[in-house]
Amino acid sequence: MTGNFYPLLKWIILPPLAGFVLNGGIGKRFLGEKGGGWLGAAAILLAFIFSFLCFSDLLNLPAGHRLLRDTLFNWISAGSFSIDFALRFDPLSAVMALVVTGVSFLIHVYSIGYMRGDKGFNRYFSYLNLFVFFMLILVLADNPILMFVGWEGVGLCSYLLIGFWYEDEKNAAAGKKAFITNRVGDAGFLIGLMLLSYLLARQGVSGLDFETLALNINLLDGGTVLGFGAPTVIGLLLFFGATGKSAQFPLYIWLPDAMAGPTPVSALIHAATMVTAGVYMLARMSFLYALAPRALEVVLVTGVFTALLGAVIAALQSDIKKVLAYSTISQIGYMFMAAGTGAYAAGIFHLTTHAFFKALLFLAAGSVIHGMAGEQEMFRMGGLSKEMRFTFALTAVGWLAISGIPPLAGFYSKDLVLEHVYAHGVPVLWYAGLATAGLTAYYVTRLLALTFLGGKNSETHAHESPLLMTIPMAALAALALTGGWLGSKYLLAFLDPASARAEISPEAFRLTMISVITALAGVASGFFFAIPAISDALARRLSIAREVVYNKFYVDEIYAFAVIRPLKRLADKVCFGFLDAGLIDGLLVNGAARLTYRTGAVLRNLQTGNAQGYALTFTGGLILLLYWIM
Amino acid sequence: MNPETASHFMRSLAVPLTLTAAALAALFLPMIAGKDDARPGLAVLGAALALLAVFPASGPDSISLFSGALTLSPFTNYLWPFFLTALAFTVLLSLRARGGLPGAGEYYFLLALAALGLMLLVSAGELLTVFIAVELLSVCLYALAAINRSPAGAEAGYKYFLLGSLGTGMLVMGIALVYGTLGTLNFEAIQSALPFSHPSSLIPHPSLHPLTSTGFIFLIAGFSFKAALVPFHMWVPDVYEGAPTPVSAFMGAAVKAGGILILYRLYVLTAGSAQFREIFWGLAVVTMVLGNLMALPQQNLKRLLGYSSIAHAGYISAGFFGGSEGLKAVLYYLAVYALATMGAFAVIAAVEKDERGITVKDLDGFSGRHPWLAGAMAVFILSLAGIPPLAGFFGKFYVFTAALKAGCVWLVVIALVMSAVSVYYYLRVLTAMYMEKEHTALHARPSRAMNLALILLALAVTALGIFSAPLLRLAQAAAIF
Amino acid sequence: MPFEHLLVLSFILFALAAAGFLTHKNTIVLLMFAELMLNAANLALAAFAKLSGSPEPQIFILMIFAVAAAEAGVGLALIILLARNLKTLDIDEIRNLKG
Amino acid sequence: MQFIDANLLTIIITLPLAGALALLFVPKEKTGLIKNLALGISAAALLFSLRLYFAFDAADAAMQFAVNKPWLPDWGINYRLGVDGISLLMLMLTAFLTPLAILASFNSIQEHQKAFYASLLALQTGMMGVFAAMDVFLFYVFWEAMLIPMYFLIGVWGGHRRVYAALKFFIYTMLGSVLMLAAIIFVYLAHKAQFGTYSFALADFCGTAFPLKTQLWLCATFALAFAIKVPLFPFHTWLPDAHVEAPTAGSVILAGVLLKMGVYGYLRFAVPMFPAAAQSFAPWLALLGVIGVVYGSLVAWSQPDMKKMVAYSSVAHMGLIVLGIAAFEPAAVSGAVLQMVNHGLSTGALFLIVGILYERRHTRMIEDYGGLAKAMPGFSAVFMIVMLSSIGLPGLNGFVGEFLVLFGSFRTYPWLSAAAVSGVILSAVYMLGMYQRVVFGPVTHEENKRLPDLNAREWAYMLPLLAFIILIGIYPAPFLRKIDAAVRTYVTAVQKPESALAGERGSHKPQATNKERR
Repeated sequence: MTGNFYPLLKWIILPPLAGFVLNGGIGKRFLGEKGGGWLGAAAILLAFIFSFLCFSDLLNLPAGHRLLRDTLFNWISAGSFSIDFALRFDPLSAVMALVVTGVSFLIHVYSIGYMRGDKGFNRYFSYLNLFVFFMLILVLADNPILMFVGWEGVGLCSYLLIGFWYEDEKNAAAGKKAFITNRVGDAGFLIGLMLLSYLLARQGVSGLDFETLALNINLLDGGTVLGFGAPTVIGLLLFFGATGKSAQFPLYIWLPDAMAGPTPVSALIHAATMVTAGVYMLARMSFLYALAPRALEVVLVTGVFTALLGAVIAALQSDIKKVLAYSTISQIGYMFMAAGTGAYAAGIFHLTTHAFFKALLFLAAGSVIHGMAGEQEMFRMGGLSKEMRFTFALTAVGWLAISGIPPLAGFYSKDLVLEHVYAHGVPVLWYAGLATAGLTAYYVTRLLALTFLGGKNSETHAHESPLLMTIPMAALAALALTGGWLGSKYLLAFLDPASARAEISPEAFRLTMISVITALAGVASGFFFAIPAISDALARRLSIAREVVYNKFYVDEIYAFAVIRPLKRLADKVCFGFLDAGLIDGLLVNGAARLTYRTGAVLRNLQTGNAQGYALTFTGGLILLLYWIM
Repeated sequence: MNPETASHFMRSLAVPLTLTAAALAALFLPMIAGKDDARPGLAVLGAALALLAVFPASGPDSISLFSGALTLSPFTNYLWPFFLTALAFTVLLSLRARGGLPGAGEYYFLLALAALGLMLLVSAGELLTVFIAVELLSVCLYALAAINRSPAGAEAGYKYFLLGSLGTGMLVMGIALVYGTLGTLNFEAIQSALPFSHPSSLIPHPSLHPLTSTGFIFLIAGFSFKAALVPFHMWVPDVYEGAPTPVSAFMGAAVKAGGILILYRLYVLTAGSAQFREIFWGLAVVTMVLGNLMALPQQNLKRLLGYSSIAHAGYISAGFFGGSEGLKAVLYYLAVYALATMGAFAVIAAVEKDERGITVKDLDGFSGRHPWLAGAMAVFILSLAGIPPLAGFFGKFYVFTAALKAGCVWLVVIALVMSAVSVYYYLRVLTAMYMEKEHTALHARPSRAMNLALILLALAVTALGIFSAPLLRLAQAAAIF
Repeated sequence: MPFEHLLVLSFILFALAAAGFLTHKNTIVLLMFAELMLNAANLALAAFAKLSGSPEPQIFILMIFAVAAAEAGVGLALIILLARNLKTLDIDEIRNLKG
Repeated sequence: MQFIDANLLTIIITLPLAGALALLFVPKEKTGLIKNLALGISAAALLFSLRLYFAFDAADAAMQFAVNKPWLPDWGINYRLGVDGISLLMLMLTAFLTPLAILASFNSIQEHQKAFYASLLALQTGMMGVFAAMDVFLFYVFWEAMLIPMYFLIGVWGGHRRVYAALKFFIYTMLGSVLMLAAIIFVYLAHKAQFGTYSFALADFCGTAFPLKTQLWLCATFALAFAIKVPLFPFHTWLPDAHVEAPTAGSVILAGVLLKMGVYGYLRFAVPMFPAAAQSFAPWLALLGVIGVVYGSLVAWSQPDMKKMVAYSSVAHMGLIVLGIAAFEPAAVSGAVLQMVNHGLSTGALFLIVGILYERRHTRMIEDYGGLAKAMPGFSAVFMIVMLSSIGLPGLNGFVGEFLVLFGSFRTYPWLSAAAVSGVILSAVYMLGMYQRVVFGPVTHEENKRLPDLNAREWAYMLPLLAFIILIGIYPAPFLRKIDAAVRTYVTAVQKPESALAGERGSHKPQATNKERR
């Protein structure tokens, strides 16, 4: 076991847990709103500070050996399994931990303002802290099993927070949908792990921590499952789990509904942190994917496809949060693209910048909704730039960042990803990525235009949000401005020293130009189509296409029709109705009992009461016996 | 005869003589001094006396009296007290709340004589004595069944008599044929006269003279009638229902035992022949299957117990195949079965309005009004159903183990499955008592004697299972003949 | 008259008695048929007595006679009781206890 | 203390029965006294069991606290007791659940209280006996005797179709066990034939050798008896009826302990006695188990009645456990045993929860509820945790068991275990669906608006359950350590007949590995 024992790690995850317990247990009664909110935020800040300390200690280590470990206790040990509750802190975890705690802290602060006066205030903060706790377990876990704890834990919190306003049936339903969809992915993830541990165990490797796995993964090379390479199969199964968690095709359907939750939640869980867990997992398991190029192909294609799909749908949504939701799906597609080309660093880099600007955009949207007293329909907004100057300014930063306008964050990371895709050498994919970039610029511009520019479309007098909300947004904006440049300068090198800013393709400059132009084109068209007359005309033209896209290609309906309803039918009609109640219980069990009873009832009639009949049977029996003897 | 044998002689006959004396006393004393409550006391006294008198007589040695007409052996040492206990309990049952039965004098007289008949039956050393003992028993029972002079009683008595006389006919014919072909009626003599009983002739299927086997078939039929094996069982439910409940109890507990044991004697005689073993096998199976099946839909509790007694006859005869282990098990089984069935009838006797007894439905909600009676009933019923830790389970276990040891796997499997089936009708009684709402209030004011009987029986049924070692040891000692 | 004939005769008698027992309806007649069965058996015993020449069977026969008499006595008493209670001697009408 | 430790098992077994008898002599008007006496007795039993737990030496694989006194010596029947890790956990589970069940009945049981608590305590004696008996005859006696109190619990204090359910439960179980009795006697006689001595000692039974064909027959009868008790698909249909009709306490004990007896039977009797036969049956058991997982979950999904749904979810959970024990892989078996405990806790808790609702609204139909989170926040929180434990959320007890079973059995039956993972999804589908319809959403029924939240008594019996649900989820190590030795003995006992396949990584069925290589 390499890596130095480092007891400080556990202190990263403990404060959020404490926050959860306090807020959840005694919050409502003793802490009240003020105390609860600040306690929650403080817990996260503490976690951030600790991760920063660990980070700085990590930096002091030589580039090759940057790894800290902390084993709390032996969690599960039976047979040949021995799973420790152990944390690891290497560059990858460090970045994730910092991003998670940092962004979470800002969003906690923001939430104090946003959730003011909500009767579930303490419940909200306890859930939020619990989420951070699980998220940190996810990114710090030293073995996939413990990682799975965080993996499902964040899913739980997202379930709880989506359905936070449970009185409304559809919020609760959305939460359920999210959880179950995730579970579908998790099932794949589990089977992948089972297969992995099984195959390694057959080679005599029983340890499951990442170190051991990485060291022995080569044993799987050449091994096949159902004719495919073992690593490929495992990689695909794990990736299937990732598609659930990170809302990629085909399991992305839950994320749009997830917007039912409070907006800060959407910003934190469904934009900045949880949904990117899949990317983190791929990066974490990179040693496996190194052996499974075909799996990576699938990852890449899925990423591209999802990115494009998400962007297309986003381009036609009218609910401000839905737009951002699909944009998230599409942006995560970019991260998977990067992973698919093997450029995990680039993926994480985009993850980081995305965390900044998407969180910013969500918070801005939240501030707008807050200002518009809960209004989310963009066509009923407009002209808010005057009433909400500050929010507008900050949104603008996010807008430029995501559109990929240099020198903001989005530009650096997205450009890098696209370069890798280009270098991968399948032009189609690169074009698709580019198109996505253009679309991105388009829909986010459209969002900005519809919301803040033009004339007012509603009577509600919007008001600027309180400082508690705007200051965190400002902080994020600052990161969105500078994050890209800093990242490309330090982050990449920190993540994998090897390919530190190595020249990816000779024509890097040309590519950059192209993507920038695309972005600008997108922006322009965004403004253009935002002019009502034109948009209406267009809408009339391709109304059908618009319908289809607006309803997300009816994927939900298809699932319902093709999967859920048949399954439910199977359960109700076949399994319960026919098999259980009918065949097994009705016919076999009770049937046998009834038959026995009936037989008795029939035989009983022999007992006519007529003594002579009895005598007859008597004699008959005697004759029978005589016959037997003769 | 030398004095030593003479003392043997006296001691051995002490029991039956005391019993006869008690019986006669029960009959005549009331006529002499019209003191009603004296009679039963006398009967019980006689029974108790006999019970005490038997112990000195007991010993490992077996005595042959009247040139082999009677054989007193450990076997009888076990069974005489058994029948006397049954008699004693029957008397206690007869003393229920409403003062003695009409014509009580001859009632106790007949009961005592029936018991005497049974004692002679199991101690008989040759077939004619068996015949006479059976007749003594039967004639008393015909009368006892009808002793209430009620329609139901009369019908029961008549049916019993009619079929009984048919059985007698068979019996006599059987005796005639056996005697005619073997030239003797003495069991040992018969045993040695039969070809396969010679150790010299170890032919796989030694054949009997057809007339001999015919004779044995007639005998088997005749005794199967007493033991209530299907298809010679059909009198049982009707008679059990129609006869006064204490009499039914006596039939179920004691008379059945007599029939079973004499059948066992025949089994031992003929066991050398595969065909006869098959016959006994078949009788056992048919009996346990049909008995249980027909019990399922019964409503009248006395009928139900009648069918259950048939089924149990089937279980018991499974023990025949187990050699002396089997006999030991059978003897144990007979005892615990007698206790349980006696108890069940006792509860009925305590609550019934007329000798037709009660239906299962009448017991609805019984536990609410009479928790202790219901509890006792539950114990008896569960013991009959063979649920551990009650005695009935141990009885079944011992018998089936013996049978399985003799290799009768299927017989045992069938028996076990049927006993699972039987649970249904036994539990119906519990269900009624504990799980239904009361609608016909049964008023029971059991007499002191009745309560005593119930307590003793319930305790015995509970204890004799878990602590079955002593009773088993007695059975062990008796299991030689 | 050889003993086989006697034996056969007794069998025939027994069979006839049984047949009558199973067919006639009058309770008293049934009783008589039952007695007839016993006597058929006695006849068989007599036959065997002829065969073996030993006195034993005759003693059996006497005893059986005695027992039969006692049985018949009780039987008749029961029939009278029945006639009083059910006002019938027809076996088919005596069937209140059944099932 | 000396005396107590010597007779610890006897005390634990007999104490409840003695208490039950004592109860019978308390005048039935004194309900308060009856309740407290019952609770006190079960609590005392729990204390003694704790003594047992801590005195138990996990390192020692042999039977501990063994007792061996002659009972019916002529028949080789002895009063043999003893515990290994598996029995220990089962005893603890029983001792732990009974007081909770009693506490939960204080309000819901209003008639024949004396008889009720007496039956519960008698039942406890039966269960304890089953788990401690090391003499097959003794085991059978407890196994059967236990039916009586359970029959009364369902039949007297149950719902509308209680009589039907009680009879069905009794006869169905009986039918299975009488055949087992035949097999037991058969083995007993075979042992006599081989060794010349009569003995019902479990060890002697395991020492008796049979030709494979005979073994298959004997093992089949045992397997059937236990399959009915588990219950394994398709022998499960008595369970929903029994559960739905039984009173809350009855359901808790039934799901919490009685079902475990089936699995325990496999672990203790069927498999060690007939290892070779067990080897050839194992794949079929595993298959039935997995069918149970999928089928049970699907059927649970279509239940409108909460209790029935939980009942079917039990079928699914038990199926997974059977998969675990049929894998003959140390991890899987440990997982299965731990999962037995987990299922006892979480399903027991679920039945208690349904009971809590039933006490307030006298309905178990899901659609009669909705929006309870508003009126009963505490209850909703508890319900949430229990539900999550039941669907195996990592961090709670359910996951540890499921993880070990799935990962362990994957090494023996890759395909079956993979199929069993679908249970992970389906359980979420029905459980979350039920929870959402009951707790979330708007309040649809007026009467639900002012339902009181958990009272002190209800907290008192829910909190211990929650504590263990979380403790086992986070730190299962001590429990796993207790059973480790026993599990290894079990696995090695099976692998002896084909030691070629028995590696320290558990036995790989050749066909299974071939599947992998294809």
